[in-house]
Amino acid sequence: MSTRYTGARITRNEDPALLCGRGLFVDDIHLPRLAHAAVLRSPHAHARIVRIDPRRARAAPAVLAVLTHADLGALGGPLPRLIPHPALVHHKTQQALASTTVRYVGEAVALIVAESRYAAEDALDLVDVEYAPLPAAVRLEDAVAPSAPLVHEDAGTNVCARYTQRVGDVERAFAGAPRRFRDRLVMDRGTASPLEARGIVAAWDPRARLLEIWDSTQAPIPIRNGLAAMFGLPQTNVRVVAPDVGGGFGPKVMMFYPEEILVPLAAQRLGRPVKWIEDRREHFVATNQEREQIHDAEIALDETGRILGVRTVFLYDAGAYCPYGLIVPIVAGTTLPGPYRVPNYHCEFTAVFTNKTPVSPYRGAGRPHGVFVMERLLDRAAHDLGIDRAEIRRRNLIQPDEFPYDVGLIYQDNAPVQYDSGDYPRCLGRAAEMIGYADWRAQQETYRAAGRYLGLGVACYVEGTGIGPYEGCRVTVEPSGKVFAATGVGTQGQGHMTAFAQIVADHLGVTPRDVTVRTGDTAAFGWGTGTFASRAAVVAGTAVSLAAEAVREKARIVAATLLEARPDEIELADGKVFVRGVPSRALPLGEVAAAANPLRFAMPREWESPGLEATRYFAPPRGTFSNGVHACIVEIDPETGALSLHRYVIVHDCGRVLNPLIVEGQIHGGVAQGLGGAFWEKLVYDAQGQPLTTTFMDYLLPTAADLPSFEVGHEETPTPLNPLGVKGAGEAGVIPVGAAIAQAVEDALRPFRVHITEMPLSPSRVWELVAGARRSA
Amino acid sequence: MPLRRITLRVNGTTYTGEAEPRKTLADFIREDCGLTGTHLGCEHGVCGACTILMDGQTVRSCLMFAVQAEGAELTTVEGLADGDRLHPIQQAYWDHHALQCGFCTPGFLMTTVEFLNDNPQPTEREIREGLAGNLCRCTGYQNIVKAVAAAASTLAAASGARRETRTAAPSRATDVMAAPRKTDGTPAASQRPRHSGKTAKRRSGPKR
Amino acid sequence: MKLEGTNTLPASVDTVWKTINDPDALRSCTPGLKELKATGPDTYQATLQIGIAAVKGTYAGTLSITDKRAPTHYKITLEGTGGAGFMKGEGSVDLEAQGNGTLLKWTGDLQVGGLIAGVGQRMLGGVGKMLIGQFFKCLEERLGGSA
Amino acid sequence: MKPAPFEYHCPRTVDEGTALLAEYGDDAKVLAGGQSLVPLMNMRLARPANLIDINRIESLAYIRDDGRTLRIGALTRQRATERAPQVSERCPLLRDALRLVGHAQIRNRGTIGGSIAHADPAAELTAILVALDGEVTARGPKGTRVIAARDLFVSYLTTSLDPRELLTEVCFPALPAGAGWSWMEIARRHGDFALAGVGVVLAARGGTIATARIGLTGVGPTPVRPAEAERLLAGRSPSEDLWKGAAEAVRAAVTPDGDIHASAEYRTHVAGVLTQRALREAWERVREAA
Repeated sequence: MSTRYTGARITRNEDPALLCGRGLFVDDIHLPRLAHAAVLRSPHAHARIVRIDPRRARAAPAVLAVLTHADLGALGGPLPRLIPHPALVHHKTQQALASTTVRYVGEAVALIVAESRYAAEDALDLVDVEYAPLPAAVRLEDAVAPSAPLVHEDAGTNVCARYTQRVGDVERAFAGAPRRFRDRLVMDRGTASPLEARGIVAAWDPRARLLEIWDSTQAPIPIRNGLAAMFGLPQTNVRVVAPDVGGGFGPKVMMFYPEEILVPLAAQRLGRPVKWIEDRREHFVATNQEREQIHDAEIALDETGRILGVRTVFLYDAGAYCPYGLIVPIVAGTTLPGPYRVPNYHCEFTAVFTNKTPVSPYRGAGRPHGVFVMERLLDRAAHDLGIDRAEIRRRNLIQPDEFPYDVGLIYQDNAPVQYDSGDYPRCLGRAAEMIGYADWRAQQETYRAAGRYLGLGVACYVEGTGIGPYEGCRVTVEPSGKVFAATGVGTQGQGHMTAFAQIVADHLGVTPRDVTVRTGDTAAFGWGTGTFASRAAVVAGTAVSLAAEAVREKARIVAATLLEARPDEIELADGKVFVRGVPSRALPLGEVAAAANPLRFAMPREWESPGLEATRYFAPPRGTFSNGVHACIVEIDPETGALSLHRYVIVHDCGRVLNPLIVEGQIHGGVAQGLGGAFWEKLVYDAQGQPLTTTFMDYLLPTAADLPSFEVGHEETPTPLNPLGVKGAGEAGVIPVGAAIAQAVEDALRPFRVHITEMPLSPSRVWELVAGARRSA
Repeated sequence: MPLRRITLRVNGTTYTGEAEPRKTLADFIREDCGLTGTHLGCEHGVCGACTILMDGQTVRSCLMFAVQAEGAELTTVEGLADGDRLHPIQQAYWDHHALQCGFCTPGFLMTTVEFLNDNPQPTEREIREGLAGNLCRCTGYQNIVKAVAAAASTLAAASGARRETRTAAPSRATDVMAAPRKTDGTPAASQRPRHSGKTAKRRSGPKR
Repeated sequence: MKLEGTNTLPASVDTVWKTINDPDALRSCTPGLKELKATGPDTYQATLQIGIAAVKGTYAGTLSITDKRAPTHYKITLEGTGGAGFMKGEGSVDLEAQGNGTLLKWTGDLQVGGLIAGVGQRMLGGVGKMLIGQFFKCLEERLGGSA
Repeated sequence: MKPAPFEYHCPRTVDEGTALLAEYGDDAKVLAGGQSLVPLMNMRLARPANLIDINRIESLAYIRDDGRTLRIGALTRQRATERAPQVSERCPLLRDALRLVGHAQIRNRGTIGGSIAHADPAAELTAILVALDGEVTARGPKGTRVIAARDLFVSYLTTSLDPRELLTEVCFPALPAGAGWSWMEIARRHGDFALAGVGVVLAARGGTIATARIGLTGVGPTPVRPAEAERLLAGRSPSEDLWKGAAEAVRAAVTPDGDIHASAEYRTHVAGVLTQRALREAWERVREAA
């Protein structure tokens, strides 16, 4: 294949429609007789439902239906469990509507359908629910105490899982270690908050027995499969479309959120299409959250700073239910060793139920936690051993000649954590060079002399990406010469319509603008799992390449017949199919496609199937590992704790880059979310489990004025695990940000000897730390 | 609640509809005018996704009631392009990959229109502060900032060229808007057959 | 949210004790109290309209006085539920003679839930303090009058 | 997140407006810019039975400069005010603070009267009105009355305006000739409510401070005017120690609440820090003017 387009900076196919307001987001779907739904949610973190009386609401004007648990029948049971794990003793999932107990503020209690969203919200006040409040398990550490209120009575404990992974002999390593450092590291709650919250439109056609769903989800196919089973319909009679999706970042891959069952059910019962759009306040309580972990971590080194062993014992807040299993803590634990040689490692976590919104992966999915812990430990060691921060990292990096490198752990996909390729020292070197590490101390001193407190931070990470099980793609050349590619992964802004088109274009000798990519419509392609774990480009991208390749071979065979040549003499370029060296013997690609689908006469046997079309699947043996280094310079005003970000440098290696424009965009966005989680974004719950941050006035997404320009350097070490050599890049940006910022703030405040062990920070908190340090000094 | 008759102009086209007084302007534009390019990201005036121009000035359409816009002249994202010809600001956003999921984009575009009217040659700092009233969760803002800077130079060149060929120089508010104004009477909405909902009566009117 | 304070009241411990047990005093001094119906000894059904400016909510609930140790101590509990959410206030009051006046020490734990807690955090603490302050100021005035 | 139903009223004149307020009073809410009220209504925290939209009372949108005072009609938009040459000339403090009120989209709608009547404890304008000894004019059933800033702000979101009164005009005294000014605040993000903010005006006589005016926001239920700090500055010649002393006096004068964004201790401390920096900047401006 030519590489004319793959790897090139190409602007996106999807943009013109989005720029002109012609995107199609779920809330833009308007169908005749559309009814609107609102969800009544628990105001209590933990309560028994004594009584629900929907009569007043049902009688209200413009109200079409009110569903409570009593109306759900077979659909009233616990929602499906995703990704079971042997260590997961209590795999609790919620009901579509709570029956006897609510376990977090925001848990769905009733669904109201009315002529307008306004009328539906009017009726929320009219559902009479009597709650008997119960004590709530709120703080993670309190929830594990034996005396803690039980989130799930029948479990008899708030511990839903304990899981340990070990490498080498940690006890021996620590026993013999000359130097050991221990820290308690805390990461608080955060949420993805895509600008488009969740939303669903469902329509039921009783004649065709067709259930059509438009769902702002990252995984339409599993939703389709699940709904077909629940509603007793053939999968072909359920169509789930993830149209334009306004950001996902993880929480939109959940099978199932209650509304994904309630809205189709209401549509079927009413015989009218029903729309439910999650408003922002709902999003802050009803969409999964993440990031809450408390690590008790220790590192053992020799005098030269060589790592002898690392151990972490941590608490993971699962929230009130754990539909998504143990993915987040497992990813945290397996990401922690990062690019360093850690001969002995002990990772043990306790997953804990609390009366808070359930937790499932958010961009990074535990990786930021693991990296924060490892990098904080190294910073502490470097400081106390008097070794330079970058130097202690250099001394422990896995070397380029050590690949494949087996870390000795089992990853979220149940395959061994085996780093496939990379050049870690090179990335660290380049980041140090870009940020000007060599003469930083001198610069810092001149600032200090002027009474300004600037600090530099540098942090490394390795990211497992591109896991299976599989994705597929069907590529079709139409008689018009236009090419269509359909795949099962959904798209939430990652540019699949362009990156995949670039791959197809190179195989078929057309331009990316000639290639239309369809994603997220089960009617267009029905096999696949979804967009998560930085896997679309790796897994679906490879399937796209294989399918396009097959179509090219088919085109050669067909054209060979038409042009009276041997297939191996046929080439594809500029939308034409021609005999090598004889450009005059050429046919437009579209004509070959038309000829490949004859109306009369015999079809040559070697054509095998009609048309220029092929479907291929790719199932990687295991994930491929990207890596990178972030370096930043911050300034802190010790009097107000105000932080300003002066520079932010990213060097990253995601193997072969399909489109630098898109990859850089992914990195920028990830870093911005990381910075949000480091200094602005924090979900706060009070002692009773009441969420105090349910608006954008209190949950603070960083704005353009708060962020710096990012400087990105690409390193490309192709992976041997797929023919494109690509690794995932979607989550990379967010992963080491907390670690880099913590180190930079610490560096800026070195004169005060401030030690950062928590994320996120805030001006108020930074000032407290400085004031505290001043007092104890 | 009794319905109220509301008549307003969007992108040069007159729309008449009936709505409760409590219906927000954003919902009226989306549901009654069928212009779904204006998005709702928070409905409490922080995210800026619903930003439109009202009589040439940006407003959060989620913080106004449709009845308040009676007789107003509105511009939404659908009114920026000239048929298939993108507005220079839209083109700059495309060229610089200033959007990913595209949900916040319409709000950013409308904010950029007013911002560049007020400040045709902004510094990066000014751009960042000018965009601080709009939230984006995908791009980290960097490419949006680039796009706004690029659009500034394109527009400066364009308006310079226009002034020479103009007898009367129009007000700044219309200046940027003038470039992409449609010449035919078809409103952007009619290019959206997908939208089959009840829409307000539409009367094609003369351009501003 | 935990709150506490002290007030010096110009009346004897016994007078103060009488006043803070007098339904009329409670009725007129509890901010936003629209209705107070006795449902038993020291237990009342209450309707409150609490809020500031445009942010008003009507709460239906109960007010009860427990573990009385006349004339120096009791606990007062106020619970209410309304459209804007629910609230539960628990306070203890201790009286202490101070010259010919009385030192009133109070501690309160105010729990607010639902909508108002989710979006009102910026002012909730302050407003809570303000309302309780109004309650005791009112008592003070009543006693000032009667002292 | 959709508002509850309400009766909509759209008066064209102040008389119509006051008549409606007289009729609906307690069950009515005045809608000016709506940038604070409508979010509360969308969340259904505010459910007024009647909404009186004064946006079409054109006679309430004006800025008049009588030399000593800027008389600003209640409906004048914040954006128009911040851009008005008279405001830059007479009261640059007001201009500088307005630029930190929300964002352009907010200020395009937000009004001067609305911000004052809403009395948010973290608002910029309220602190400035108090610092400058400004006043407001209100029209109600009992006629027109003028309320001094010091008598206007009662508590969180609460003013001494009667529910039947319509705020019609806000008066900001012009800064003395040659005076230096400064507005400083710290917020979590650009455009957010201030965690603490301070406005300072220094009038000079020769090398010394004739009078000092200080107004603080975000550090209590109402804007704070730290009399002790002002007294301490008056008649003294400027120095870092003087600024420090004033900062301490300010810290003693404020009683902020803590919230999830900043503790009370932090707000108290920062109120002092900002005061010190604002005084420094204000005095530099005095020197530049001289």
